[in-house]
Amino acid sequence: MSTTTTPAETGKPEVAKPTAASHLNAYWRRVRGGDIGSLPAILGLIVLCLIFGSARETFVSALNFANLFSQSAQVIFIAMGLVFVLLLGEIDLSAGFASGVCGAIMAILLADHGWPWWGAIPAAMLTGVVIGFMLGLLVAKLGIPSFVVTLAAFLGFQGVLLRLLGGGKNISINNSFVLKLANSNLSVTMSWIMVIVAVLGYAAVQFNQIRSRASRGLVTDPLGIVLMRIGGLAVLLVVATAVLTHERSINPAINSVRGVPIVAPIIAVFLIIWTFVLGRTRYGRHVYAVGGNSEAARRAGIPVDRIRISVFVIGSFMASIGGILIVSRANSVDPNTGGSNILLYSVGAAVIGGTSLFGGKGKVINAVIGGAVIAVIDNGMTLMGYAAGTKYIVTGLILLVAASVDALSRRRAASSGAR
Amino acid sequence: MSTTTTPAETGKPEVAKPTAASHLNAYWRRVRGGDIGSLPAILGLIVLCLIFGSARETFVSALNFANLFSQSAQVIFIAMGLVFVLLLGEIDLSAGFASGVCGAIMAILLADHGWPWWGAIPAAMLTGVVIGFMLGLLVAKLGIPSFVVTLAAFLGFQGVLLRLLGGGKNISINNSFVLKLANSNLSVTMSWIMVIVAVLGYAAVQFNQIRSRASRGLVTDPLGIVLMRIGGLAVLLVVATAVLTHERSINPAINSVRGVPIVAPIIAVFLIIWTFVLGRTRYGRHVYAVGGNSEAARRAGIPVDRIRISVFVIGSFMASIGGILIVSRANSVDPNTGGSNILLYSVGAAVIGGTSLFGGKGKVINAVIGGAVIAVIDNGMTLMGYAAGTKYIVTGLILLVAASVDALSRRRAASSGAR
Amino acid sequence: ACGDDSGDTSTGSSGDSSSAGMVGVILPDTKSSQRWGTDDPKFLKQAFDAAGVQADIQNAQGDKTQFQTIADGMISQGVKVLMIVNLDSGTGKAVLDKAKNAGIATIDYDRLTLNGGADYYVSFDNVAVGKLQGEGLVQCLSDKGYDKPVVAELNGSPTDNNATLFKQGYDSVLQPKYDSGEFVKGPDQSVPDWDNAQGGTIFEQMLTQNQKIKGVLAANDGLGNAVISVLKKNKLNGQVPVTGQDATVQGLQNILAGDQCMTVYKAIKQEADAASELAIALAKGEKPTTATGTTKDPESGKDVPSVLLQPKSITASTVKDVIADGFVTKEQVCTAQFADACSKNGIS
Amino acid sequence: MAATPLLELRGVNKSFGPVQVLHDVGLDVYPGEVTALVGDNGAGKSTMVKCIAGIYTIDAGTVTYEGRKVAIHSPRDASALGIEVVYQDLALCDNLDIVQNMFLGREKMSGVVLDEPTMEQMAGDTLAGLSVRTVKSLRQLVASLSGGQRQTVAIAKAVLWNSKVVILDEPTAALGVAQTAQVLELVRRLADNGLGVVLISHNMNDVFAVSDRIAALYLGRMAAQVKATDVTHSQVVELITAGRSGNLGLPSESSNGNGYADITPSGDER
Amino acid sequence: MAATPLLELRGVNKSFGPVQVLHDVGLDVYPGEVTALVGDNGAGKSTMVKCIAGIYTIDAGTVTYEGRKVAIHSPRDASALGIEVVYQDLALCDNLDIVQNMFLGREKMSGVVLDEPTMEQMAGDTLAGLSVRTVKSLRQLVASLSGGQRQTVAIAKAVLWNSKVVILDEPTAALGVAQTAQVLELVRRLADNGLGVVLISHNMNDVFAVSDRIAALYLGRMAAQVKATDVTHSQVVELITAGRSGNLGLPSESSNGNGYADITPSGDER
Ligand SMILES: Nc1ncnc2c1ncn2[C@@H]1O[C@H](COP(=O)(O)OP(=O)(O)OP(=O)(O)O)[C@@H](O)[C@H]1O
Ligand SMILES: Nc1ncnc2c1ncn2[C@@H]1O[C@H](COP(=O)(O)OP(=O)(O)OP(=O)(O)O)[C@@H](O)[C@H]1O
Ligand SMILES: [Mg+2]
Ligand SMILES: [Mg+2]
Repeated sequence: MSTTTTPAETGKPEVAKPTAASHLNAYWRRVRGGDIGSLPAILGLIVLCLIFGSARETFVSALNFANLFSQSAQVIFIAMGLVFVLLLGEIDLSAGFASGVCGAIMAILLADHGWPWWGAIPAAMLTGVVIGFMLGLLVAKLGIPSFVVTLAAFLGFQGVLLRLLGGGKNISINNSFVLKLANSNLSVTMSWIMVIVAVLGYAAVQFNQIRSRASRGLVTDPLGIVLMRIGGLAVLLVVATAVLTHERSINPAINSVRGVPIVAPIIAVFLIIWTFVLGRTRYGRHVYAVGGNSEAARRAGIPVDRIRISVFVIGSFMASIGGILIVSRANSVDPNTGGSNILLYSVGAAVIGGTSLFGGKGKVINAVIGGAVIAVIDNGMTLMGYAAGTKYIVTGLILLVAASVDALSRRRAASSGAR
Repeated sequence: MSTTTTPAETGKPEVAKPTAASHLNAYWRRVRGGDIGSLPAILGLIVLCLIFGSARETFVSALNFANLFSQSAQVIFIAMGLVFVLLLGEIDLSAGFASGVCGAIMAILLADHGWPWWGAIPAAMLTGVVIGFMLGLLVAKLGIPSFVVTLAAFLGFQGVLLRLLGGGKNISINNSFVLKLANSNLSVTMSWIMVIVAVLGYAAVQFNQIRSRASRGLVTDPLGIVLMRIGGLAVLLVVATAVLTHERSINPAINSVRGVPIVAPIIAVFLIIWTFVLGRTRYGRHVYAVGGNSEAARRAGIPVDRIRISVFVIGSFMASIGGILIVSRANSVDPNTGGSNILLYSVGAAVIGGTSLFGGKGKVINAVIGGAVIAVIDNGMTLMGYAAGTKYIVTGLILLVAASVDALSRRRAASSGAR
Repeated sequence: ACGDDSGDTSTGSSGDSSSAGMVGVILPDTKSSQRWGTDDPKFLKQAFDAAGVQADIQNAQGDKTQFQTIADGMISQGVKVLMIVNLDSGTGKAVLDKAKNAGIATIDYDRLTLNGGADYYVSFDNVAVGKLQGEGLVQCLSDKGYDKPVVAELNGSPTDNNATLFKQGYDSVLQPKYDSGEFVKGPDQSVPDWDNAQGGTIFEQMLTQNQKIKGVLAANDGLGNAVISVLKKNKLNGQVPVTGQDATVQGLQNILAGDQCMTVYKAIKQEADAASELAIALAKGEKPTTATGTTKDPESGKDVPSVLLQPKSITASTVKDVIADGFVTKEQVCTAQFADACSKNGIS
Repeated sequence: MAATPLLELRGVNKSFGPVQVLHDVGLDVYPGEVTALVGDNGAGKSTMVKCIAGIYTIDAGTVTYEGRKVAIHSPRDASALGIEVVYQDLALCDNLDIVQNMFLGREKMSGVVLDEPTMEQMAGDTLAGLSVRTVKSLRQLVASLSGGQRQTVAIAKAVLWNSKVVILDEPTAALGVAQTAQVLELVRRLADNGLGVVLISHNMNDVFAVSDRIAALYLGRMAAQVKATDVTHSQVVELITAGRSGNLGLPSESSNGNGYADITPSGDER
Repeated sequence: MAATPLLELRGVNKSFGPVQVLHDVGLDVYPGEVTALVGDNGAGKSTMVKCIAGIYTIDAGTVTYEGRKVAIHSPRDASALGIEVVYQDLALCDNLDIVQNMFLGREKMSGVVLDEPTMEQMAGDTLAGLSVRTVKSLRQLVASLSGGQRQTVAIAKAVLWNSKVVILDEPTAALGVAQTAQVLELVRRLADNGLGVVLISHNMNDVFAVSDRIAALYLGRMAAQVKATDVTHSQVVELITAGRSGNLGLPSESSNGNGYADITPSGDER
């Protein structure tokens, strides 16, 4: 959207219609000038894949690629929700155990009360919403720092989870719908239909935007660039889907494993929804505004408290979906579901992707990319088969390397003056 | 230091000499006006003690009071270090495991290499300093967000600890000096000498300050107030020491347990040192400045990067002392030393005490008071004898109550206009 | 405010009503096994209640700082007997020393505190548990008739000393097989915090890396279930034997379904009863008579008077023993889905 | 112009903790007129504006708007009444661009979607009217704007709306010569369109150039509210610096000493 | 006064990513003289100041100080050379009080301990000279100060030191009538004491009141550097708004179109 201006008699900042070349040029300048978005994180991701790929062949197999989706799902979902919370400069330490509690509620309703999945899943999501609402209320209305509120909730939910599970039992689920969520794949046909829908949808949105801007005489991106973007997406999706629709069963004689994992479109749907909400709706604009300068937002008449509550609701809601998927993946729930490093990994995912802990800066896609970085490290590291101690150390080092790629490129940009 | 002004011919903000009454009055106004310091946290602490004291008699016993010191030591030390890190708006997630690593190094040097305590303890502290320096370097010079650096370090140190302990064994120590640190008491005589030194020292500092201000014709606190402060401290210390020098052994026939726990003066010494550093030295001033507005600090010629590195050094150094004490208390080190909730509790301690996560606001005493709040909750909760799940929930709720006292009193203050 | 679960026995200060002193019990965590959260508190409380002895049963949640804080609290409350399941020997010793200084009788429950000098020791042999797991896996693999099967090991938490002991046990069985070439050693990784979710990821990666895995030694039922969920995803469940431990409902069901090969049942009630019997006697100021065996503390070399119990290996055909023991109920295990399997295995 | 004020403050008090900043302050804003609010640094002008805007709650006093007593608890209430404010501390979101800042809180929508093209167009038109010539792009983050450019964005933001009262707190402080002229012209135009305008400025030339009434605040007290045509330049300066000028202004210096000595500011020289 | 400039900029260029803000700018600051730097909003004045102060690194060009070529990489370097700056965006630490801010980076010490009494005294004396009358206490946090009070603190902070060059970026923008007079007097006094002073202001009266030389920046280019006595008020305004005035200023409007069209700001009307 950065446009160039030419002198105009009206004194109004008017703009020349850029060409594809000038646009690319401007993009490059922008990249060099510091407006780099998630580029460094993607770069880091590529570096990681090269490292692991050269160390272990299996890393680049279709099976392993498919594994990545379900392995990263919980962290990605929690991180997507955390992006909203972080955008306001708040933190939610309880997201991990909140996802555990929601997962447990679903499991209990399914297993012990015989609810159908279409009752249990919404109940789990509702639990997430209620949790978020309570947290938000405490933060926004009582003014307790979110770190403290969610630290208390972190402890509390851990206890709730233990009590729900009767002191420490594991509860198995066997509802086939729920089990499929994290463990099954779309059929090959469905996979390709999804790809087509996605590409066409993206194209429609892009062209619509151009049309509406052009009709007002505003600067539009040159057609070439738009086509390149659409083409890029198409190529990416087609290659990924081609890989994923290959047979990757360990035991092809017994069963066939093909198609895009179901979690992939679920992630995509939420990514699209939240990106839309943040980028194109009034609510999203207000979230950024409150995060950037809450006093300015208040003066602009934005209901700051309500926004604050809402981000916690979104955070916990997304955590609940993460919980549903993790329970689906594990076929069971235990008192440590959502514990361990899940929380730190989720916040880390959002931050690595470029979300600021101080609010006002971040995108939902960051969480997905950051989650992918974390999942790739985890995935690759377990393939390496190091001893526990070494594994921790190498994981830490690799995380640092991935983050330095990001930091150094941003720093380079910053030295050009942008702050 | 808030002074009142009277019109003066010079146009210079001159000031009337306040009386004790006007000073108390001004203090009360300041409290109501929002400048409340750690008052709410202390209030929360008192509320907690009343709750637990009425629920369990043992809570108010001398033995339990003495227990509190060694129970809270590690969290307090890590939190004291974190105050510096938080003052800059940074975070150190690795402080917990850093303390574990330092403790392990001391234990290994003592147990496996037969070093004397006066070699092993400095070695552990040095490790802390080196760790902090590395973290600080990565944050300040590469510009990686501290959350990511210390998340990587959190993982890495966990691995280092595992490797140091040969994959998971525990190392017991039996150096009597080190064991005494967290487990023994000062003799009764020493206890009283300490009290006298503390009170006289405080009085000397107070009077010296008055003298030097008065000699320049600047406003001084009225003598009455100063005497009240000194008296207050003296009463507090004398009562506490009287309680602690009582026999509190369960089985006095077998052994006698009396005197102030050794950790108490250690905490006090560091509290005094760091309070002095933050409040009275150039370095401390610069820490606040960088935390408040790092750009303004840079423009004022403050070496921002060096300050940034230094706070991580202090943070890890204090963590190393926490580690030494925790190893002393446990008589051993294991791969989970410094893990679990230590980190969240430490950050929580600093934040509950009134340190801001956004930098620029906080005092070392906050960490001590916040650590005391956390320790009292922990201590009291274990006396209640709840089941695991319930205990987590109640702990969370009590933490929330303690924090609300704080938040509500600050909020009341804020509504009067101070922001 | 404290009318919860096990907590309500410890109201008021000690020794005001009954002649017996109070007993303090510290359990280690709620993650390494479900027994600490559910079974032990239940059985211990039953036993103490029956004897009219006050007991304060608490769980340290895997945090050794907590562990010590709880011990401090119990000592200041004036317990007469302290029974601990240590998190590690160092902390355990610190606590035992403190207790002894206060003249409190001490019992090591389930885990021996090395060089701790507890008065009594009640336990299953953890190395023996590992051995049973190893032997169970060998049996299942030979039943399947696999030739040179690749065996993956999914160990417990690297920071848990018990996990090390289990591993010692099963490696003592498996290592000779690897050495003889009968089995092929596959990937071998530890699962931080006994975290099932991480266990699932780790096994998924093991399988991706080494698709020929034919047997899995999972250290407990939770990890076993995580392994099975990955196997199910790849439709390999039932073909790859998986071990477990603790005889949880989940584990038993997996066994009945044929997805898990065996679990190790530690008759927790027996262990709890034996321990509480000791404690009750000590609390009443009597000298216990049940501790007939001894265990040699490998560090101090001292013999600790002990009650030692034997773990049992459980397969589909012996699930009924666990139910008969009252450790789990038939209703819990034989839900609609497993009804057939139950009747087939003689559970009525 | 009109006989009844659009906005009327009476007996407003405001303290920050122990510090009382406004003492029984009154102010009348008439439709179609520019009321200049003047006063020394720290006199309480900005505080007064923030009280009207609902950013601070007043401790005592009444606010009457179009004849009705109103209670303004938040900026939302103020803008619902039709009061727009340009704050001295500009209150822009540095992480948003110019267009986003200008429409903050009142985004144009088409359905549930933000109508970016419309907003961009409107923002461009409004800025064009304020002699902004050095802005490279309307999609530039306000963080990268120069002081004057930020100021212009804040002004443009406030005048975009159909409000009835516009309050501008030192709007021209950072502006260049041409831009200042444009803003003063705009201020006049707003008043001529029937709005009530309050202009805070330290520049007497600007004040006399556009204002109909002048209200002078002295150490938190309203020294005088007079017609601009009734006073001279130097009289206003005297009101600002001394609180009184001839028979205008606060009764006597002594009022500054009674009981308020500990809370009112120091120094009464000049 | 003196023939050789104290500070001399030649061919300074500065870009922010794709946006070039300064084009081959030169500037001379003479000791004992006040050089006024004027220019429209967004012309690049503050950017130039920040380049001198070492906040931004320059892309090209040389800085000569007392005849030596110097490289200023950080504000530390600048203050080591004796250059003090009052920034337009004041850069105060809101969490510190007035005294603490004024001595930031150059605290008075007695031993290792901060010498608070001395600092408090010196701060009080300096502020007294700047007509600050409404500050309640020197120990007030700057966050609670009014706009003008903050400005005064920033100015006081810069003039406390024995520097050789003082640069003030719109120091009087937020100040009242009396305070402005005091600051202008101070500026003159500094120059009379032999310092080189650079004053940025949009107020032509102020500029002509105190300055010896005037440098006019137009869209990132130095339009002219002239003696204040050689130009008229309206000539300077023309330089600011059009970049040229008669034979003064940039060669021709066309220069604005060649090759720089995509980076220089839009709008050349008026
Ligand atoms: N939050 C606050 N807490 C304490 N005092 C405050 C606060 N805000 C303002 N003040 C004090 O109130 C007085 C009036 O401030 P205000 O900002 O209203 O002045 P002003 O008239 O706008 O001055 P200026 O012309 O400099 O902008 C000042 O003395 C200031 O120090
Ligand atoms: N960090 C930055 N990134 C991009 N552009 C910038 C940045 N900083 C300043 N600019 C642009 O550079 C130009 C000059 O800004 P500068 O602040 O130097 O102007 P100025 O002459 O001080 O104006 P004013 O009188 O309004 O203070 C402006 O157009 C501004 O938008
Ligand atoms: Mg103001
Ligand atoms: Mg400027």
